[in-house]
Amino acid sequence: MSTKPIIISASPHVHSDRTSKKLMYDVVIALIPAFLVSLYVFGIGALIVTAVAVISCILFEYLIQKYLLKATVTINDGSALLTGILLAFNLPSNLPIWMIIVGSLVAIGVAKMSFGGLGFNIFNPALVGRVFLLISFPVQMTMWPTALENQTKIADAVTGATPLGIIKEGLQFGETMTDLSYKIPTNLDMFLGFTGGSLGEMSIIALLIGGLYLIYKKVITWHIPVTMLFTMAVITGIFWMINPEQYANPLIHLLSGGAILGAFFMATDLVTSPMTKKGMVIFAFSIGLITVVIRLFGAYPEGVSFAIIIMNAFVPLINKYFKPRRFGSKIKSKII
Amino acid sequence: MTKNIDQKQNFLKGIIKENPVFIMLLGMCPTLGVTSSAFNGLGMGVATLFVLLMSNIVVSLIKTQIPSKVRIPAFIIIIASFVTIVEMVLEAFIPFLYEQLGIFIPLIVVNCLILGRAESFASKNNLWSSIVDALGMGIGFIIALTVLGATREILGSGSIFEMKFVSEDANTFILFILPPGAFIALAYLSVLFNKISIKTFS
Amino acid sequence: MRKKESTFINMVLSLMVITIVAGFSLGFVNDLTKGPKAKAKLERKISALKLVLPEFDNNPVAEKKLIKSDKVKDSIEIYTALLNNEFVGSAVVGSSNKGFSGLIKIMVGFNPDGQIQNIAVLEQKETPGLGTKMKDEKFLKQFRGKDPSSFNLKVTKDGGEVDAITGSTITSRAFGEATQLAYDEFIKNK
Amino acid sequence: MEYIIIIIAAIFVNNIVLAQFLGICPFLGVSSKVSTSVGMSGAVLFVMTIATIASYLLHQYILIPLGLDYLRTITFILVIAALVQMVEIILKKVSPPLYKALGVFLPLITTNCAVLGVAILAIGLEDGSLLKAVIFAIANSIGFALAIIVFASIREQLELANIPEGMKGVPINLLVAGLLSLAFLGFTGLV
Amino acid sequence: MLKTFPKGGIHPPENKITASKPIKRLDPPKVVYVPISQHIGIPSKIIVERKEKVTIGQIIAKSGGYVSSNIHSPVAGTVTKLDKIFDSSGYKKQCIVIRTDLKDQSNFELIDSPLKTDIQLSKKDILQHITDYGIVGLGGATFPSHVKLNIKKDKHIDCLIINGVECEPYLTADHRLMLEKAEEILVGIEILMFALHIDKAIIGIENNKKNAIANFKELTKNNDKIQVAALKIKYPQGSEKQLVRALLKREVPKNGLPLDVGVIVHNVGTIFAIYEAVQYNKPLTERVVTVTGKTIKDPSNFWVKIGTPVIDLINEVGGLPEDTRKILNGGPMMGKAIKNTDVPVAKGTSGILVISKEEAERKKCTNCIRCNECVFVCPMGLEPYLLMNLTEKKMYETALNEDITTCIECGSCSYVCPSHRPLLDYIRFGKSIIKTLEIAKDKK
Amino acid sequence: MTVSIIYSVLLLTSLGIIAAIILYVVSKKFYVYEDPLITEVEEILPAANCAGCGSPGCRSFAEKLVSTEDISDLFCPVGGNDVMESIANLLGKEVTKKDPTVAVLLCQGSCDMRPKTTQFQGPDSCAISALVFSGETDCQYGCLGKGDCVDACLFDAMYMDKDTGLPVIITDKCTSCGACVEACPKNIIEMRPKNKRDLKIYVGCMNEDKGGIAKRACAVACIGCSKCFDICPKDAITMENNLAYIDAQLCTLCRKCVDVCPTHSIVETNFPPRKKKPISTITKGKKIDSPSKEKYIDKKVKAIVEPLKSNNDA
Ligand SMILES: Cc1cc2nc3c(=O)[nH]c(=O)nc-3n(C[C@H](O)[C@H](O)[C@H](O)COP(=O)(O)O)c2cc1C
Ligand SMILES: Cc1cc2nc3c(=O)[nH]c(=O)nc-3n(C[C@H](O)[C@H](O)[C@H](O)COP(=O)(O)O)c2cc1C
Ligand SMILES: Cc1cc2nc3c(=O)[nH]c(=O)nc-3n(C[C@H](O)[C@H](O)[C@H](O)COP(=O)(O)O)c2cc1C
Ligand SMILES: Cc1cc2nc3c(=O)[nH]c(=O)nc-3n(C[C@H](O)[C@H](O)[C@H](O)CO)c2cc1C
Ligand code: SF4
Ligand code: SF4
Ligand code: SF4
Ligand code: SF4
Ligand code: FES
Repeated sequence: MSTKPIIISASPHVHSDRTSKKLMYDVVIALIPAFLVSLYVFGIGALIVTAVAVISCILFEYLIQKYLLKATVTINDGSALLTGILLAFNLPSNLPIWMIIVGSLVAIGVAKMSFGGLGFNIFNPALVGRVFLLISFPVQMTMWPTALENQTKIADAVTGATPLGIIKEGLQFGETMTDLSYKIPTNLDMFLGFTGGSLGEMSIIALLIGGLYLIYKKVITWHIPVTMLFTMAVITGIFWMINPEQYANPLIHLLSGGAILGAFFMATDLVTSPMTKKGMVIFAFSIGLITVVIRLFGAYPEGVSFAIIIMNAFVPLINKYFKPRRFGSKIKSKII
Repeated sequence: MTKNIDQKQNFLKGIIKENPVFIMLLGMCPTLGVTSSAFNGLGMGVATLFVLLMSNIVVSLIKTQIPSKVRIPAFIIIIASFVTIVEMVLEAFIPFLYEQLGIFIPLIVVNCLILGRAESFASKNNLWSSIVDALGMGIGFIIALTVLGATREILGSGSIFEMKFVSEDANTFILFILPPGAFIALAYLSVLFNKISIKTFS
Repeated sequence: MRKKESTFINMVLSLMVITIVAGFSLGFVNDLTKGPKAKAKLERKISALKLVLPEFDNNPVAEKKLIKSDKVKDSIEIYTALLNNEFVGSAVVGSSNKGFSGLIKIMVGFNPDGQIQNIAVLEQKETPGLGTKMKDEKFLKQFRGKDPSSFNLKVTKDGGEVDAITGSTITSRAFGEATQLAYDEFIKNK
Repeated sequence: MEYIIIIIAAIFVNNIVLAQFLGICPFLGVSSKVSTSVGMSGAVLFVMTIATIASYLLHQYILIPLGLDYLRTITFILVIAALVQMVEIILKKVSPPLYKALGVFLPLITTNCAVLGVAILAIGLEDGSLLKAVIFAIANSIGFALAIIVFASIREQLELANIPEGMKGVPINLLVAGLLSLAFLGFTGLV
Repeated sequence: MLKTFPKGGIHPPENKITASKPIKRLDPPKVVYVPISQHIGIPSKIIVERKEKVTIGQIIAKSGGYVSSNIHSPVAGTVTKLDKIFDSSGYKKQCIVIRTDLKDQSNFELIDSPLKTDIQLSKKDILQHITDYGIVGLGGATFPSHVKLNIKKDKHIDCLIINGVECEPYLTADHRLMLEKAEEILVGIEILMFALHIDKAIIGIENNKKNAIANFKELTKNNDKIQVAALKIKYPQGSEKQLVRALLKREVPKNGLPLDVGVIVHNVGTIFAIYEAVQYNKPLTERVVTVTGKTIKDPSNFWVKIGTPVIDLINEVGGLPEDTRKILNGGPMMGKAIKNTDVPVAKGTSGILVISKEEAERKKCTNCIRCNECVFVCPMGLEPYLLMNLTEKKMYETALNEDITTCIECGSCSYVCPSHRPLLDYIRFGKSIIKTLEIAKDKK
Repeated sequence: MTVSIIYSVLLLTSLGIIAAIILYVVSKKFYVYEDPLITEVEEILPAANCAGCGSPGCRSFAEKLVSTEDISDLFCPVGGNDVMESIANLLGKEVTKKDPTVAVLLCQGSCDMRPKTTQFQGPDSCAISALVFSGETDCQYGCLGKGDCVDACLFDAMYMDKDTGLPVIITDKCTSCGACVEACPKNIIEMRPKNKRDLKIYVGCMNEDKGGIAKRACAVACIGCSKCFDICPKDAITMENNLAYIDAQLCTLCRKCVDVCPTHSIVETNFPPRKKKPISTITKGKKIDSPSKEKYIDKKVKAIVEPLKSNNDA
């Protein structure tokens, strides 16, 4: 026998080789295509914003764990990295650096570490950071360098609104969808990512590739993204059919405003989404619904971020009332 | 039955150990509702202090004359009278503050702080102690509101007592003058308050 | 020191005494403050008018005109200002609910020839620090002395002449719209 | 339509707790369990509705005709205090189980500024009818219920979390309320 | 479509390295340590004394109550001590220590008897034999079989399920038994069907034992009372509640028994033991044990005398490897880590598994990331992460309401948790606390 | 006096009277009696809500105290005799005086006395590891060293000594609430009388194994040799299951047994050091005389002195 004493522990004595760290890094991998596209479209700005967000998120996590909480430092579990990336993906690529740092502080310090760190937060840290910035600095947060014309040079980026922003403003002042359709990028451009917007939200194709990779790796299930996008498509579809001049068509809604990024990467955040499939469907349905309500009737042209953090708040309630069916309980209901 | 009370202790407790806002969580609505600027916080604090002081005085004076069963309604009437007086005086003489504080002036009536002090302190203690208690609590409340208001104003508008110290176009954390900012600022202020009070008084 | 027993008589009596005293004092304070209160209220109205109108010596509030309009829910208020019984301008309340957070209500003062004397913001719910910049001198000053018949009240983005507040095009547009409305009513009811 | 706007505004846009800061004490105080917060919401719904009706009538038919509207605050609070007491008694007698569920919360409601606040706001509504006031009160109490129940469920979950020492208790609750209120800002401009 | 239970389950690497190794018979050990509590329930009462000579199959400890069982001497020899020895529970338990008489021929007789198909005993006698010869469930729970088979009048049983699933990785004892003793097992089934007046039996076998399935199918071709069902390879297919659900679509109610849905479940080993007890009056003194592990030289299946110290078995397969860090009594999912190699084989020991190096180490536990894996794999529809947290925060009442007591301790949750949380450790602890609390309540 | 004042007086008065009438009716019709004594008793109690008294909290203990006739069986361990006396005075009832007790640890199996033969991996909890096995050493009766008792103590009266792997009880802080006794899955914490100057003599071992086995597992185990039993002049010692137990009620603290114990499993606390016999003579005549043993004895003495010292500072 070896010199080390024999180990006693309770069963089970084997373990699958999945670890939470691997899950996180899988998401990072899935985000690479979208990052590459934004690098192509926005140039070095995308790199700067992402790097600043990532570094400051990790640094804040380190400082807080080490000096405020005096706990073990777990910055290499990948979650702060991911929060940084996703925060960056929700910011315009020309945001002043100090604002990015403030956003990271809010994301990590307020939304995550105040609750005890990984796994205990109620709200999606990256989105809290983003919403905080959006509300505090609406001007900078809603001015996007427009795509294409200024690849690779950030110095004098032309700013413009996102397709949804153009539509919202236009409709409010009496323009019709037909007028507006000339002002917004074509569906194909939006699909490929040649449009204005936050740096990680524009390239639908790249995000879809990443999303499918996550589903393939079983990091996420299809329930949340599919339900959410389907709900959005149906509701915007109904309005569009009622009055195509007043309401944008569902495709525009799905292709713009971070719907895909939200559906695959933010609403699916394990920590802040429900624990059962049934719960996930309800969660995602509500996100879809609230997103559409905000986009069509609210003040903000873009509703995904808010919809997700609103529903984050409801997750404990959903978990409380949508439990997995207990084996052997009398009432037989189908399990989703 | 009135115990001998160390008045200094009695006064200080309202500011530190039993701070109505940070420790006891009394009167949270005005605390959060009106503190979008330091001046509003101060105004609300003073108005509350006045009502608190006056009602503590009256309650402490007439405490033996009130049967316990109608204690609460009697106190409420007393408090409500002073609140109404404050309301009318503000409306007449400081109209802009009256407008700023809005619905939170009549709501001083239901500020748990005031009824709570009347109930648990003034109705049991003599006049002088009650006055000191009211002053301590009221000043604790004023400090809390002003600090909260100042914090929010500094962060949210880049000014303090309406004095702007950043340029007109500078970016400030607008969030802090909006409702969520009130909660968040108070959350971290109370962490700070606890830390400081533990450090200095233990 | 004994507490009073909770007998019926005691309870009613003590409450009665308290309410009587309260009633008296409140009524008294009310009487005291009635005058100042009303004055303060009027003061607020007048001060807005003073801001937007040239000097006047009548009481425009008493000569308020209410005009029904299908453009807004309430009726439009017009206050006429006279100096030495001579028409020196009128203040028109215009509104638009296309503001970022809904209703924006402003009071626009016009010279007899239709030039904008000044504008005061009466009611608004815009984002503090952003939409609220419409109250700032920087924004308001571009309207003074302009005649809407020649000055296009639309923002530059829409081909007009108003420089929008940074990041608050929506507010600026609504502001322009409200001003336009006030002007239209002013012309109609001159 | 007008009523729907009132309802949506009261529940989401101007949520009584998260945006208007009324009724914070019970919101923070009796929200440690979902079940108690449901009880509290029930009690608030009940009292807020009757209190609004009573104070509306009092205002409309006594204070205004007599020119006594400066007595608004004092009379309303008296009416509310008396009502709460009465409700308590009636419940005790009529439905002991309901009393058991709501009873403990009733005294708390007297010092809940949401009730008085809504009563005062209700008489200030534009061309308000009694019906409008009642709908306003109900919508606000639903808004209260929504906020407090969601908040309580979050607190239940946080009970199992390892909140840092300094954040435990008041600060974390305020922070959650703040983030909740931040989330609800998304509804801005719906009405 | 293979049958399976609807929700949850995992598929750990099977590692059935001994699947093709025929069962070998071991020489009797020099000393056997026979524990007196090898079954669930009351420990048996010792009826032999020190220095007493005992023969093979002699009762040495008598059933100590209703839920208890007789224990027979596995060897002929002399009782040397009545001592306390560490058993697989990790505690020292009373044992009867017998030195094998190396001269006594009966110790070396080949005990394999020819197949005997005709059932001569009456129903009552069959049950009496099962009681007398100390048969307990060999599927793991070691519940005394006579208690299980003593069905109250008001219960109606219509199906016997034979559990040949063996879903634990590594273990192949049941698999080999089914291959080598198929006919005996079928007779055993007939015996039980006869004794219980049932005319339906299903043998459930996981689909990774295709040869056993084929073998049984062949043998039961003409027997329409006994069905053979292949089951999807999924752990814990062998757990009786899941098995009943998979085979019959009947769901055993919460905190209920298969009995409540008219089913009796028995392990193939138990059936074989019943066969031998009824047909040959043979007490349960030996069983099949798989001795295995990745580092073991010659992993094998053995017929082992109850009471044999584990070290004897390990020596038989090439000795204890250098880097051994953990020795398990049972499989990797449900087995117990034993304290030393003197622990004796008991009636419930289906395998000895030797684990080495890092594989034995538990990984560091990190925060729960609420990934819902554990919820997803729990075959009982529980929320393991929640149960663990509730137990950790001592909220037992709530845990009880969340059905903590229905956990079958399959360990699927701990297996999948990407944060390596000791879910089952806490759940088990919570269950034990709730049990003591309830006992305390009952007393009041 | 204006009309407005009259109206206001009238309105308020009538409202007030209506309120008074309603409240009067309430107070008459729905009168619920609650003994004011309960609150008074509750105020005397220490409000630790530790449940050491057997009631779920101080308030319910107060209710129990007020409602039961004979309160001599009820005792608040945290408050102690003083509190019980003042409550009895208030209620006019009798209390029995209880000797103050304190928790002691019946195990001395520190790391160097009791070698570890296995290693436990799992949650850091005695109760959980006790579900899996009897402990990392070969003694299945001794302390598991994961500190459940320390966690259970509400009064910071315990800490884990890292060197010995055993919990230490700070006697001056111990309120004898019994929480640790309850928490220990091995039942090796006992409540013993505190006596004057906290003098105690007890057998610090729970091992019921036969001498040889016990000795092999742990150098300071009670081997059941009965020497102490034989020497005790007061018959305070009983032998059962190879284990000696000293009845504190009968023990006169004469210390005779301490010297005769061959394995030093009898613990004496706070006695003045014996002048005649230095430590080395105690170990004389014993087979094992390893340096680690010496070290251990030093440590033991320190461990007992230290808490008292630290307490004086506080
Ligand atoms: C939190 C927030 C508050 C805003 N508040 C206002 C506002 O009060 N007024 C306004 O016109 N726009 C406001 N906006 C900006 C509009 O959404 C829109 O981006 C802007 O009016 C058009 O951009 P531009 O003015 O730069 O052309 C706000 C945006 C955010 C995110
Ligand atoms: C306290 C207790 C009572 C039981 N009673 C019966 C019984 O009356 N009839 C029966 O068929 N099985 C009975 N069982 C055995 C169970 O059906 C089952 O075989 C045993 O719990 C082991 O199952 P497992 O290995 O799936 O855990 C009982 C088990 C326990 C623990
Ligand atoms: C998770 C789990 C897995 C099990 N796996 C098996 C198995 O593979 N084979 C088996 O015979 N019994 C298994 N059992 C035990 C059965 O539930 C049941 O106790 C047994 O089949 C009853 O038969 P017996 O009384 O003959 O032992 C398992 C139990 C549990 C809880
Ligand atoms: C599928 C998946 C999605 C994630 N999405 C987010 C996210 O939107 N925002 C974020 O801050 N962290 C995200 N994370 C990282 C991590 O869960 C997050 O930092 C925790 O919420 C922090 O407790 C995600 C992780 C995974 C595995
Ligand atoms: S061990 Fe219990 S909780 Fe975990 S998966 Fe199995 S049945 Fe579910
Ligand atoms: S599997 Fe582990 S990390 Fe995932 S929810 Fe369960 S306990 Fe948490
Ligand atoms: S040491 Fe034990 S008895 Fe003493 S106070 Fe602590 S827990 Fe209570
Ligand atoms: S005394 Fe008991 S509870 Fe304390 S550490 Fe030892 S075994 Fe654990
Ligand atoms: S101050 Fe508003 S409820 Fe207490």
